[in-house]
Amino acid sequence: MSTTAVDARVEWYRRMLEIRLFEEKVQELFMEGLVQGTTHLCQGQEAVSVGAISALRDDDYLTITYRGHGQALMRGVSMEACFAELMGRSSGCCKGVGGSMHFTAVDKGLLGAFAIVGAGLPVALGAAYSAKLRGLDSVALTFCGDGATNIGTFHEALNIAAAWKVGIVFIVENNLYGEYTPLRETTPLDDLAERAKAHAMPGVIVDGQDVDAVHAAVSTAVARGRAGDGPSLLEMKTYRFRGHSRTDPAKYRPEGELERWRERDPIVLLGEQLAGSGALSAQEQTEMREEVQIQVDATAERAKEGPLPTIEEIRSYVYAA
Amino acid sequence: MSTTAVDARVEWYRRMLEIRLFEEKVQELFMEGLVQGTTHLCQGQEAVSVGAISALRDDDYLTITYRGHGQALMRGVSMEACFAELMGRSSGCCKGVGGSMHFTAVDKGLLGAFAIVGAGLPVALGAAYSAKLRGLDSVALTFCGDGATNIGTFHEALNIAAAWKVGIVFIVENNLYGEYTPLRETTPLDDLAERAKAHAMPGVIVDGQDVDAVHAAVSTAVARGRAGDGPSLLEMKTYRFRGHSRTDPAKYRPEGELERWRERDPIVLLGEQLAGSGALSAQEQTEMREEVQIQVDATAERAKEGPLPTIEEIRSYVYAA
Amino acid sequence: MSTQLESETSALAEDTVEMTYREAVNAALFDEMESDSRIYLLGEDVANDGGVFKTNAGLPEAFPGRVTNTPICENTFIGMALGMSVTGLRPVVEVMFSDFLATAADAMIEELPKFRFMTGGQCSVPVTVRSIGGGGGRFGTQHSATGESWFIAFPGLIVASAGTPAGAYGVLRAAIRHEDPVVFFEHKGLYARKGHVSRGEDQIAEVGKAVTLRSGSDVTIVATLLMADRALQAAEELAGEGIDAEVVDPRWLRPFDLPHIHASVARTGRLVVAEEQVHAGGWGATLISSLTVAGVTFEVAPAIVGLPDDVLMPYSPSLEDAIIPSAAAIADAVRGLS
Amino acid sequence: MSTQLESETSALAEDTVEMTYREAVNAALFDEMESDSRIYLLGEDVANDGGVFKTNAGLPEAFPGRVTNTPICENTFIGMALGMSVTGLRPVVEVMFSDFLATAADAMIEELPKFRFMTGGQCSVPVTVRSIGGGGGRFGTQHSATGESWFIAFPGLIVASAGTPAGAYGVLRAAIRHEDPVVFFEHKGLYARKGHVSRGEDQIAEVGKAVTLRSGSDVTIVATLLMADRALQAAEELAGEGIDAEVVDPRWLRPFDLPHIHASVARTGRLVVAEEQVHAGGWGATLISSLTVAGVTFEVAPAIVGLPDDVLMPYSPSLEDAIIPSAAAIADAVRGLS
Ligand SMILES: Cc1ncc(C[n+]2csc(CCOP(=O)(O)OP(=O)(O)O)c2C)c(N)n1
Ligand SMILES: Cc1ncc(C[n+]2csc(CCOP(=O)(O)OP(=O)(O)O)c2C)c(N)n1
Ligand SMILES: [Mg+2]
Ligand SMILES: [Mg+2]
Repeated sequence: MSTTAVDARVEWYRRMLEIRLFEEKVQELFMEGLVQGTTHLCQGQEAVSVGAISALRDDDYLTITYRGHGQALMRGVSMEACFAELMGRSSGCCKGVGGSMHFTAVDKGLLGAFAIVGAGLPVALGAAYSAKLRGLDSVALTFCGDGATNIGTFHEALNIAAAWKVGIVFIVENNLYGEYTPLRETTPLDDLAERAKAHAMPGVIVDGQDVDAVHAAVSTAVARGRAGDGPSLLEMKTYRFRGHSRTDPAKYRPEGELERWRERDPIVLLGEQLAGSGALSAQEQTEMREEVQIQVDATAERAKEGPLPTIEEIRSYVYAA
Repeated sequence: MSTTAVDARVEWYRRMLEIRLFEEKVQELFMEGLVQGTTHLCQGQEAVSVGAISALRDDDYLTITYRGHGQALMRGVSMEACFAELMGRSSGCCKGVGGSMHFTAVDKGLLGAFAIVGAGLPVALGAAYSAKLRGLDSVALTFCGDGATNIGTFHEALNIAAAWKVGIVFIVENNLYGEYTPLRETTPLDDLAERAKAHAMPGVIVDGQDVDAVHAAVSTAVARGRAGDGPSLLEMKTYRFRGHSRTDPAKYRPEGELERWRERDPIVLLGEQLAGSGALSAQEQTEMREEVQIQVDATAERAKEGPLPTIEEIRSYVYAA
Repeated sequence: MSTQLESETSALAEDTVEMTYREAVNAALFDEMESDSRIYLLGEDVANDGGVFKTNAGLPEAFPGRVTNTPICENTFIGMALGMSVTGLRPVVEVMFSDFLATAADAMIEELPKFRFMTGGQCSVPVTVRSIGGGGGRFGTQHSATGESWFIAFPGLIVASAGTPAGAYGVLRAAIRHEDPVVFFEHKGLYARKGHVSRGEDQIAEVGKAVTLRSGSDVTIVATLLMADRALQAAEELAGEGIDAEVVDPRWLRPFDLPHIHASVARTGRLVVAEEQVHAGGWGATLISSLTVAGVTFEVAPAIVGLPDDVLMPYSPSLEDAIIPSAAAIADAVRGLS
Repeated sequence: MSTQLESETSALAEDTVEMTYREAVNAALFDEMESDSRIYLLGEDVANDGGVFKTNAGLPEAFPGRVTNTPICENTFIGMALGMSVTGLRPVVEVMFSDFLATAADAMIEELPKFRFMTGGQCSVPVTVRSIGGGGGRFGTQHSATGESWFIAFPGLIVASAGTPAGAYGVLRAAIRHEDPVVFFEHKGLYARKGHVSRGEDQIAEVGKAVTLRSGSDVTIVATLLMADRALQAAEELAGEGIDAEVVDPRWLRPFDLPHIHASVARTGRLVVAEEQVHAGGWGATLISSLTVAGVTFEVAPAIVGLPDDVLMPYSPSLEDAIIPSAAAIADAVRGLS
């Protein structure tokens, strides 16, 4: 593996840590009442965000979901703006009006986080199609959950993408549950990559806990899209370590399931590899975690100081004209 | 082939003729202004209606679309009630308020014809699921077009049917066009039976011009549903001889396409077989056609005499309570 | 019955007990399911842990096989309910957040209300859609609509709501028993609210009938859902100032009980509408317009307290609170009349 | 330009010519597409043979690659338009029958109007949705809604319509140029209607401004779409009886030009609303309520002519005609005021 590749993986390790510790902090802030309403955290799924988004160019597009904090961070939304958003500050990435479910950075090609299941897919499709119409080779990435593959817009979007050879990569984070309901109760198959067959596009099963595998699969799909060869569907097998949202204790998990998946913690897996190859020793990993923790804590503190939005401010967000 | 089978096929021949001549008459009445608004005729697709619905029991269910005249006739809705409906009479099968797109006979298990693409699938699914909940082995058949496989409810319904092993048969009448747009412009595959793979159910391509093939395939799928083994998707390759609706001249057809399909006229195909086997000679076929034509003409005349609904009458259809 | 929710109240069945709005919903579902085996519950996560809002606690255990988790596809599972209803069942569908009714709008607008009509009255469509809406929960722009007026323009449908626990019990039972499709709105901000509820058949509300939650002679406040609750608080506040407010919860938004409110306004001469929605297109506007067209002339122009028309629901907690009418805002509107 | 529709009028560009409402729509699309290469048309069958209602004749030829037939999936292609609009394009989407807006309601209610707001104003969403509605065509219960008031309760959206060919031209161009999402309602019963239309930039309507189609001093008739056309006929009829009716087409239903109508009513003292929709939840109810809340007191109660609340649109031609307000019904309502 080349030095750059090694460096990139050390960087990925740091980014996964940032996401992990960010989300843990969010949970804390939620318990303290500083983050209100709801949160949908992504601990356990960090390799998907990091591996996938590292495969994009700056002029590519993406849409995410309410469970998109990791993706927003990885796309370069500042952590302070994220914390501030969660605390309803006008220094937040959506000026405090969006909250946990709507992290967006149009200037970074992050064209929305949607709280309606499936709603992000058409938007990403439109962005990718727009690139095609404008003669650009930008592609779009869109993230959704396993449960979202049961809603109409999922199939509607895949259909158009394939019929018109749009450069888009559909990423399904299959974390085995839609809210409290296991996939198998609502869905007749375990491998959602199969759904690509209904739309004549490649469907690939990817180990979502292995950041290298994610990166490789997404890179291939992105290259395909960029070359004008059309869309791909990638199913990331993954797991969320926390409940669905807020304080969900996730009592619906069968015994031992969480523990088995914790053994496949993407941060631990990459850490072992990096330690093994000597790229980042266990000691260095501990130090990095401490550093990131300090950064996270300090950033959260700073974010708390952000100003609250005024009603006049937010009125101006309703209409542009 | 047994005598019963031969008899059944002669009967099918008559039923296809009835549908054909009914639809031709509707076109005439439309040109005369006696049928108004719109019509979506099914000439060329008769074998699907006849082959499929002959595989049902009386206590089974079905839903159809705005192009469902043939299916309603085949299910036993009286031809007079159909004509009367098209002429807005209260003797119509929907009391003259439904019109061409909504032929329904709840007492015959025909649970609606829908003018919204895809809307009939969930309703049929609900009926089949209801049978399952009530411990009955009734199944449901639902018809839709190729274009309807691109709308969300199609996939949503297939997904639930498969996840819960509901006894339903999804029939796609692939007549190559959604309105004026050829399938290939909007859809990335030619064989829509492939779409079954997204929902882990059998998907079967059927020659929709061959009433025997249709009957056999639907019978198998119905048996599967009745046995509790779940849904099937059947793609009927077929063609409409008329335009999409009303006076559409169907200029979008490539040259020769209509002529090629006319060679596969389902009535002619079955007629040749029946003549060949001696079950119904060419002469008898001509006589039968004349008989049916007389019946159709006379029925249309009678239907014209039906009373017009009053506003008081139709008010009572809005609410049951 | 084994659930905690129920055991709290079962001893007092047929008597008035104090229970939360959530418990009242649960009780209505329980009592209806017990009285009619054709009732089935459907919706996302409805059978898990009481459902997302815990309104269904104990039901899956009490009625095995009759509470089913659906995939995420609101339009299809409501369409399914239609198919179930015309084949002898009486489905009750939960739509977790009212905003998701938009996803299901074809079923809600084109299918449920029209099916009976366009088939020439061949059957009835006894489907109940329960939908949970409302702001104040910091759920942000896509999870805070009450949705209560989204479907008032569709003949064929019944639109219902409840502003109190007793209303939740009585109206929901009436909705489930009704032969026509009903969409019943609950407010998530009311679930923890307590009130006196009597259980039993005789507590089933009459379809289309408004209720006067508090009698008064000086002004009529018409309010639904959370606003009904706040209107009652406002009335208390005003009582201290010698203003005697009548509070009416219309409950049914289609059909709407115009005579009830007309009579009240005829007595009080003054009207305030409190609604957690913008004025445009709502039942409040429809009410005031209906009265005006009917020739009612107000000595003092009626007032509307509602969501601002120039902003959407923000996440930011302080602004969310500022935007949703408070009891004080309702009281102020009453004071502003004179 | 090679199409017949256009060649009829191109010689007279910038001058007033007679054209149909359909031609006016076509001209607006043509002129906008010509002036801005970021505009793309999307919808079912839009590129075939002029589209289902022939409004797009000549556009695919004049603007190759900019008119595209979509699959049948309204919700997704409107969501796509959102994605196109935030990446530099200006999509114009056709929804063939307004009833299909229900299928697309998530995009229409939750996404288009909310996107800018919930991202904190990061971008604008210049999407135009053209939707063709209205009865009289014998299309039955699921193809006859005007839909004009379905979205008036959603801040973030602009709702527009046109009752005349000139309105169709000017309002549609304004909609396409607008930075916010607009849903523009056309009426299929008006497509063949002729009227005087001037083309050109200076004919682009002002967003939010009602127009007085006919001045009068005795009564104000406010009407949209086909009803605006019939209101004009009613006014002619009434003129013969010495009643001088003013006819206002509000055109924009969100934002609504209350001052314009308020001023008219202040002059005439009488108001009739004519709308092809039920009263509940409509712009008519909202208008009358707004006036009442603003303190307008009517000497004579205003009247509403609209669709009956106790029936849906039937196929049966005689009953369809009976249900949709005629010019005579509008005139009768005016007569009934005095
Ligand atoms: C249309 C719609 N229906 C229901 C919901 C409520 N809801 C939010 S998240 C969720 C589960 C989604 O599951 P999945 O797609 O697997 O994503 P995950 O949450 O597991 O990441 C549901 C049902 C919603 N937001 N939108
Ligand atoms: C939701 C919706 N969108 C659009 C239409 C208009 N429409 C009616 S039929 C049709 C084409 C359907 O094609 P297909 O499913 O292949 O059926 P076919 O008409 O060929 O039998 C369309 C687009 C509709 N009725 N409903
Ligand atoms: Mg999931
Ligand atoms: Mg077709």
